[in-house]
Amino acid sequence: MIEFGNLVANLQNSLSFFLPELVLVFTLLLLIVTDLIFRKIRFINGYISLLGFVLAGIVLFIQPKNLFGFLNSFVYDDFSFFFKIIILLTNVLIVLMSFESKELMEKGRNLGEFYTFLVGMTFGMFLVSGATNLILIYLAIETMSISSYILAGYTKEIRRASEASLKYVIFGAVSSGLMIYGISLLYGLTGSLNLVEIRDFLATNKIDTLPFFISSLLILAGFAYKISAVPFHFWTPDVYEGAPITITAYLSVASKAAGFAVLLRFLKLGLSSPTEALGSLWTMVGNIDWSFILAILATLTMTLGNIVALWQNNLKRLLAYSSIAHAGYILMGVAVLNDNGTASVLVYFFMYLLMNIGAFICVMLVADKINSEDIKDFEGLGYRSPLIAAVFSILLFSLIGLPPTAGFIAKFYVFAAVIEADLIWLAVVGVINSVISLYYYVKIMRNMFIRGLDENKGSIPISGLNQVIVIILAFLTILFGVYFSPIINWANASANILIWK
Amino acid sequence: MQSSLGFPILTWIVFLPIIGMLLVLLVPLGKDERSREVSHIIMRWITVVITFIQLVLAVVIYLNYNKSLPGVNDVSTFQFVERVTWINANFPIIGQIKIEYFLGIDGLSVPMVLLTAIVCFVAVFPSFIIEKGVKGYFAMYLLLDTGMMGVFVALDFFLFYVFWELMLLPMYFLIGIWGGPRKEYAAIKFFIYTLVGSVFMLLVMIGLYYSVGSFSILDMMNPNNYKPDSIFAGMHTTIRYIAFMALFIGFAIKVPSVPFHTWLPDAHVEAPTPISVILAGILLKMGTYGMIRIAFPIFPDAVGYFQSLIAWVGMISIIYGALCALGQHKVGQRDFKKLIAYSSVSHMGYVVLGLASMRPEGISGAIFQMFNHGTITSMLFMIVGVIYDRAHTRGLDEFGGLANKMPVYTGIMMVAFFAAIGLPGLSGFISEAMVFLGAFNTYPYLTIASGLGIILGAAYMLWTLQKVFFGKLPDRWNKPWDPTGKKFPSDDLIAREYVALVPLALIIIYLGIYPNPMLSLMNTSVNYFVEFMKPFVLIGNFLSGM
Amino acid sequence: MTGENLIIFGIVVLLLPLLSFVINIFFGKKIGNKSGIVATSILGLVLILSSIVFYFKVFTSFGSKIVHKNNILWEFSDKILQLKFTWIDQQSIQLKVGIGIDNLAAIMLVVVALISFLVHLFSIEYMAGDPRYSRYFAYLGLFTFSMNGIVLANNFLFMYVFWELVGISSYLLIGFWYEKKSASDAGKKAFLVNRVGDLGFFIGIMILYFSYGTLLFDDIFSAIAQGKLPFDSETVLTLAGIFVFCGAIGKSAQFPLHVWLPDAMEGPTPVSALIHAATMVAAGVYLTARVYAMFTASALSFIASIGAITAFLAATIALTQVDFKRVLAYSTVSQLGYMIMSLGVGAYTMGFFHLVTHAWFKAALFLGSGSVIHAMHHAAHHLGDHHTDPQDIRNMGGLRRTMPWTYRTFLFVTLAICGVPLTSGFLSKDGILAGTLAYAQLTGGWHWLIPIAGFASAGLTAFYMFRLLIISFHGEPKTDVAKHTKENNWIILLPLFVLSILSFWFFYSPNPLDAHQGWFPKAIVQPKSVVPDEHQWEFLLINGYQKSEVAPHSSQISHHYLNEFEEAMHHSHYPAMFLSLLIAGTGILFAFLFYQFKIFNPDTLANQFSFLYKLSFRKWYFDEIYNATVVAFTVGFSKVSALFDLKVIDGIVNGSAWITRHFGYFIGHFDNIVIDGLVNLIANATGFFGSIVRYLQTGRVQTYVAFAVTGLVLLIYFLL
Amino acid sequence: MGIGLTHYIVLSAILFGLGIFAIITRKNAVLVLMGVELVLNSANINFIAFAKFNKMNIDGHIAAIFVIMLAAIEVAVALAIVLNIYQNYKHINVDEIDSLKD
Repeated sequence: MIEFGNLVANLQNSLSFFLPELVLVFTLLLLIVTDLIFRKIRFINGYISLLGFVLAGIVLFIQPKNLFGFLNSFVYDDFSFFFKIIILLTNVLIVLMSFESKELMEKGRNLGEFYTFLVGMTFGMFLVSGATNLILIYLAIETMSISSYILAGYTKEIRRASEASLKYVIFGAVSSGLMIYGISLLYGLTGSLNLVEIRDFLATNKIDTLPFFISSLLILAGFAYKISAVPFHFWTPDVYEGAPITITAYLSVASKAAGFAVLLRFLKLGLSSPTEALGSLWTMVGNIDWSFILAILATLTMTLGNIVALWQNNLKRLLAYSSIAHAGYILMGVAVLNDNGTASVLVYFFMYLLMNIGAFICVMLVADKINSEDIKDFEGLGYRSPLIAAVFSILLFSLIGLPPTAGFIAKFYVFAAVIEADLIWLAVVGVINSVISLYYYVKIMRNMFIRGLDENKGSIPISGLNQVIVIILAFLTILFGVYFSPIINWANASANILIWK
Repeated sequence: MQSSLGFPILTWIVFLPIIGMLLVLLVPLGKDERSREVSHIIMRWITVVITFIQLVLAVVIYLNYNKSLPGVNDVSTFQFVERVTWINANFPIIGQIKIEYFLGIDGLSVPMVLLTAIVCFVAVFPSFIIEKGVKGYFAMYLLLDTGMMGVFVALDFFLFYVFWELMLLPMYFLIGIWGGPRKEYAAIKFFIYTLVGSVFMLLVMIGLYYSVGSFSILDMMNPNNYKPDSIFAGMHTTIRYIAFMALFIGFAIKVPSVPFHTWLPDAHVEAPTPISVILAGILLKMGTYGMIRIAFPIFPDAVGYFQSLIAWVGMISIIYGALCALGQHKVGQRDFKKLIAYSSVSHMGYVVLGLASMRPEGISGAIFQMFNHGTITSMLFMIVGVIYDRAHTRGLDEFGGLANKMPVYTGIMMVAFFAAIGLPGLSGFISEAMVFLGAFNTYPYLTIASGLGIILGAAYMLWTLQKVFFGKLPDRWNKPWDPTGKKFPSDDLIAREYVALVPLALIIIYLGIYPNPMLSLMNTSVNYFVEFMKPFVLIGNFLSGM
Repeated sequence: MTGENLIIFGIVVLLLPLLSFVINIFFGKKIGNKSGIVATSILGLVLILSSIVFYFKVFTSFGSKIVHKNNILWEFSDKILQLKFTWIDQQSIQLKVGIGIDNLAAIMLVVVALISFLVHLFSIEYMAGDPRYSRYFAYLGLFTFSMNGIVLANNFLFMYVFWELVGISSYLLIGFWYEKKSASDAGKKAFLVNRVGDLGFFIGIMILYFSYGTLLFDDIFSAIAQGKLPFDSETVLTLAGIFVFCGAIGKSAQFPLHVWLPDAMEGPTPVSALIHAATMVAAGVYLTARVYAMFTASALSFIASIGAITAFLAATIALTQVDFKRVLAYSTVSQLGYMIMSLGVGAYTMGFFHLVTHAWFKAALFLGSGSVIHAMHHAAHHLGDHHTDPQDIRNMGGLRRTMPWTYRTFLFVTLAICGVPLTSGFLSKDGILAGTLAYAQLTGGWHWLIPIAGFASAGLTAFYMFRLLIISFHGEPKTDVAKHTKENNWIILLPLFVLSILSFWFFYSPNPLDAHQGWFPKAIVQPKSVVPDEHQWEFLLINGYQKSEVAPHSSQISHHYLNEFEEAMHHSHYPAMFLSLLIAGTGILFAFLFYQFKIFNPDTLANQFSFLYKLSFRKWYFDEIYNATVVAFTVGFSKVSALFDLKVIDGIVNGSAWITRHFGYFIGHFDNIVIDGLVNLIANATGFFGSIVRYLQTGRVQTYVAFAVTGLVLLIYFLL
Repeated sequence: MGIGLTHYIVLSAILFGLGIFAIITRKNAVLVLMGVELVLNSANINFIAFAKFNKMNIDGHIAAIFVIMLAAIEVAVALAIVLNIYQNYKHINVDEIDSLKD
């Protein structure tokens, strides 16, 4: 029984590293107000939210690090810092993207709530990336999910959007249901909801495997749904296709990031023993071969993503499957179950952020002009809009993972981690998959450059701002392909997940 | 040892084309026909100038190269070395990952550098025929140039891999956009085959890094650098054999050796002439170069173990490639270019055979053959290109009697053809003879069998000669190629074709009569290489029970 | 005249024809129809120089000394003057090459130079008005250059290099009129058939290089002499010898590679003269003589048998040919058989002697035929008759009157080839036959077949040569083309005179019945075999009588013979002479009976022995057999493998076709990313699975939930 | 013996199963959502039961309260979406809304 005094004290010094979240909350409230006041001025909310994100970012840097708080149910460490930065970067790009998105900028649509929910979702993700208590994890995931349900269906007069949101909400509800059920079981087994306590309990006491396995797998189901890993990927293609492209991009990066953050933290804090002797090597508690299970999941995920992507003709859908595949690659890094893998996951996410958002932006810019997301209609793009086509193909090469692009570095470090852990077979599966992925990525390039050169459809105008954005993204993709030490070092520094003694 | 010259010449020779690419991209495309034509001319000449400077640099390297230093696995005897830390990042567990920007050349790579410079220069002139998307074409062309040159000078495995993959993109587009009817198919096929080969190379590379703790190819060659109980530690372990095979197949796809060769005919048939020239002239060499630079010296034990297998691969490639070339007269589209493509398979087989011999003569011969095949096949493809540009067909059956219509052309062609069938006095003969002399020591029977390749080679070449150049000229070709006389002033060769073909012909004849300049380049390194390999190879042979 | 100068002369002789080639190939257009004159005068110079070389080498002697200046090594001895230098100089591979002049080379140089010169001269008239006039002389130059290279080479490398060059220049000349399919075919055939021989030659070279690390004749021979055998086995040495001899089989058109020579007729007639008399076919014999020292007994008997077979075979074929030049062609093959046979049996001197004498009269025969064909051609042209084949002897007849000088020279050289006394042919041929007899005596057994073949073909030669002569020159003109033929001008006739005169005996030996009294046997001495004694005929051992106690026949050897064989040969000299005269005489007689006096009718005979006739007429079906077997196999195999490549490796056609049929629907989607072959298969499979998996994506969220939950259960089930 | 922990767990398991079953089988979106409610409440039962019987801290109770609250929010949002669906499709039959698929 904690009595009230120290509770308050705890709360106070916890708030000292809860500032970014608070910033986001205030931004959110502010947005509601401004939305009520300036209905006419469309962009103001966008700029306010941008401001909020930037502010949150600044606060992230200045506030103290590596602390537990809120009765050890929340932590702020290098690990969550990395993910929060990624999430914020994604947000900024998404907001910029939203300014250009035709479907959002339609007449008479009020964008106030859009940004409000964006901020709300961000808040949820921040919590997710820091939560160390199963209940908090559950709440945080629900916070981001519920906002995302709404965002997915934000363009509500469009049928496919509303369909997407329905599917999303039902599937999400189910998997969160599974998750909470699993949590309840785990609570029953270990008598605690705090990851650290759970681990200690598992480390000391002997519990029979089956219920423990079932419960933890049910919890993993919740995460798997966030990172759209097999078999909880089914919602991904439909929702990605249906949702506004901005949101698709957002889901494909940010919420995946949050999902992986919590997954890793769960594994490290909840299921691996705290022995510092081994340093960055994890020793899992409970007699279950998590590494193998995760490797299987990774294999299934990337293979499925790739072989189904071969068949897609709708670019959004294709990218959806490709994002599933990438989740698979990242899972390889998780399956290694040591800081090495964690670091490789971080690296991957940073590179993935650049190339995937970039790809979505390219698709959006073109699709809005030609009113189609069909690959066929991208034929001859190389001549109608050389710049976009060039940038797009750079990003695609990065997604394939060919040097000298960021994508190669990302894959390189994942494979490095995997081989280091002697999971050679997994590495082989990985490279074979990246060969398969070549087919469909190249298919896009083929349509842009090799096909449809003859019929002259006239060029596609692209506004200056967009040109700058995509060029920057492409440039970064190349830059981090040839000079990547800073990213690696940063990931290395952020790789160790804070353990509470 | 720092470059004996004042400036980092290798960096220049590698990245000069990138500068050229940027220049080409900066050239504004005019609105109307006239100004567009002008800008096209500018781009062409930018490329000519850039590749020419590159050629000059290559010659400078050749002149300043010290033939007495072996190189191979000894960094102190590499030349024009440039070595700076490129990436130096920490990573959990693994610790510091250090990647170097490490360039340098020795006797194994100098001929290739020369070859690349030469072929890239001459191949620009056939490119003048390109009318569509000129800017993109030359940009890609120069990017490709950088990639290839980089492969031949990189001594850091990571860097090597980056350059190796860097070529894929331009090559894909060059075949895919400017290619023939089935270009899509050919381009993707090339892409897939090469990628399949290289991804496994990636894994082996990572494994080697863990075992050695450095990406330097030279460090990987030294057994003492291998950490105990690391994955590739020790010698003659199964995992090392597997890794070697992964590398070997990766390179064999590029060579291409039977049975990994099927991408080649398609790629060649579809690619535009200059790209075929580069493909056959340089890209194929990267396969064999990779073997001798990476696969063999890093896994010498495995070489010993698989030596006879490699020799077999070479022999089969020789015979099979020649038979397929001969068969082009009978089946398929009877395509002139396809025939040459298969002849490449056959001729690269000699290289593999020579490498397998593990004898100084054989390996010198192999490298020399790489160079000669580079020049000879480049000529052959340009020769095909010449009639294709005029007649817009490559059917072997559709020609005849060209000797009367185009005597000079026929003369030059004969040099290339006779060089290709190994006529003494032309460079092809010496390299093939050396390969045979070397291989005969190790594999007498395989070598004698490969000898059939000589006869078959003569057969399909003479057959082609007869079909295309002798006999009666079909009536459809009786009128001049280009009645307007604008594109082809004369029925025979035109200026830029002379510029492309004559230098190669001279090189072929010169090296045929006096090969020492080229041989002495590689001589020291080759002997050193063989000596270095010998002990491991012997044990390997013993283990494989041959 | 110092040795250096002599060698310099030799080099000049070697290079001048190359000069003529260069001039004519690059400036041929400029100098136009002067090029004939230019080339001929260059060759005249060559002739003079080589005669000088010949004279000084054969009739004067140079002291033996060794000079070594700026890494060129000059070696002089009474036998040979040579220089050596290193061509490829690496640690890895060191190839010493050089040129050497011994009597063999000196004599050969003159033969080549003279015939080549005469052919040039002849061609000025013969080829006049040809569109590629200068090209023709360029090729002639190249040809002569390559042949001189072979003659002067003192190492296998040069030998092989020029060997191939001879091949290529013959290819160019035989296929000179490449508008004619038959011509370019013939060229191709010649080159390919030779390539087969060359492969053997090259293998031989590889064996030797592998064993001795050098390609100089001297070094190799001395190494063998020291008892160092390749692979330490005498069998391999024999094999090496036979492999090297394969080159000769190819170039000298020996059985079974003789098929190219008759087709080589497609080239211009002077070229045929050049090929048949001096350059190409001589090369094989010359090579055999050159490396004679390294042949073991078994290798020699192999060579002898090949020669005998060829001689007989060709003679039988020549009996029935109707194409003027074909008859001569087969007679060449037959005569080459003689030479090879004679080398094989050990009558080294006589074999080479025959090469020389044969060179003159065969050149004369061909140029004669050229003259005839030229005349026929002009006549036909004059009459505007384009049907009569100017080469078919059945269209000739009676040319004796219209072309008297051609007839006379032709008659004389025909006598020479038949081996009638007072001709050079008699001397050499008689010597060879004597040699075969001696050989048979000394070895016995089946070896008797060799002299039998020899004598038989001597008779046949006499018969078919006179058949040719009578049908074409005697009797009444069979066509009015033949009637209107005219004698050619002096440019054509001069070579004929020169060559026929050279076929008189007195150039070689004061005694028209015995060559051994002439200068030739003294100039050309059988080289001392380097093969260990136990692996060679003991009767060929120089001064064999020293081991007379072991040698069976050596009891009564008198000492002025080189070896036992020499003696036996001497003894069998007169028997051989009478026998050969008898047989030749009969041959000639029968020829007259058949064709002049028509006492017997050849056609009825042909009908009676129609099988034999066909066999001979169709050249023993060699071409047919080869086309049916070797060629068909190669081409078929190539077709197969090309198809294989096109379809199987590059298709796994059945595989992908099967898949395509079965999963046509999926493939339909798939085509645009289909990769073929094995990859194709994998890709299809991948795509197939993909298409299966994507059917889980039904679009109904509830099914998704169901699948997800099932998946979860399965995971729990399997992973636990 | 009275009602023990086992009974509760079995009950919750049954509820859970029923919930999943409902979600998978019901046509009507609202009924599907009720299935979700069942799942969530089965979890609640677990929480309470464990908290009660295992003599544990109050986390279980707190968790239950949170879950109830979240369930309410979730249903609110979900119903809004279903409403939107109704406007677009004029029906809320989940299994007929399948335009997005492969």
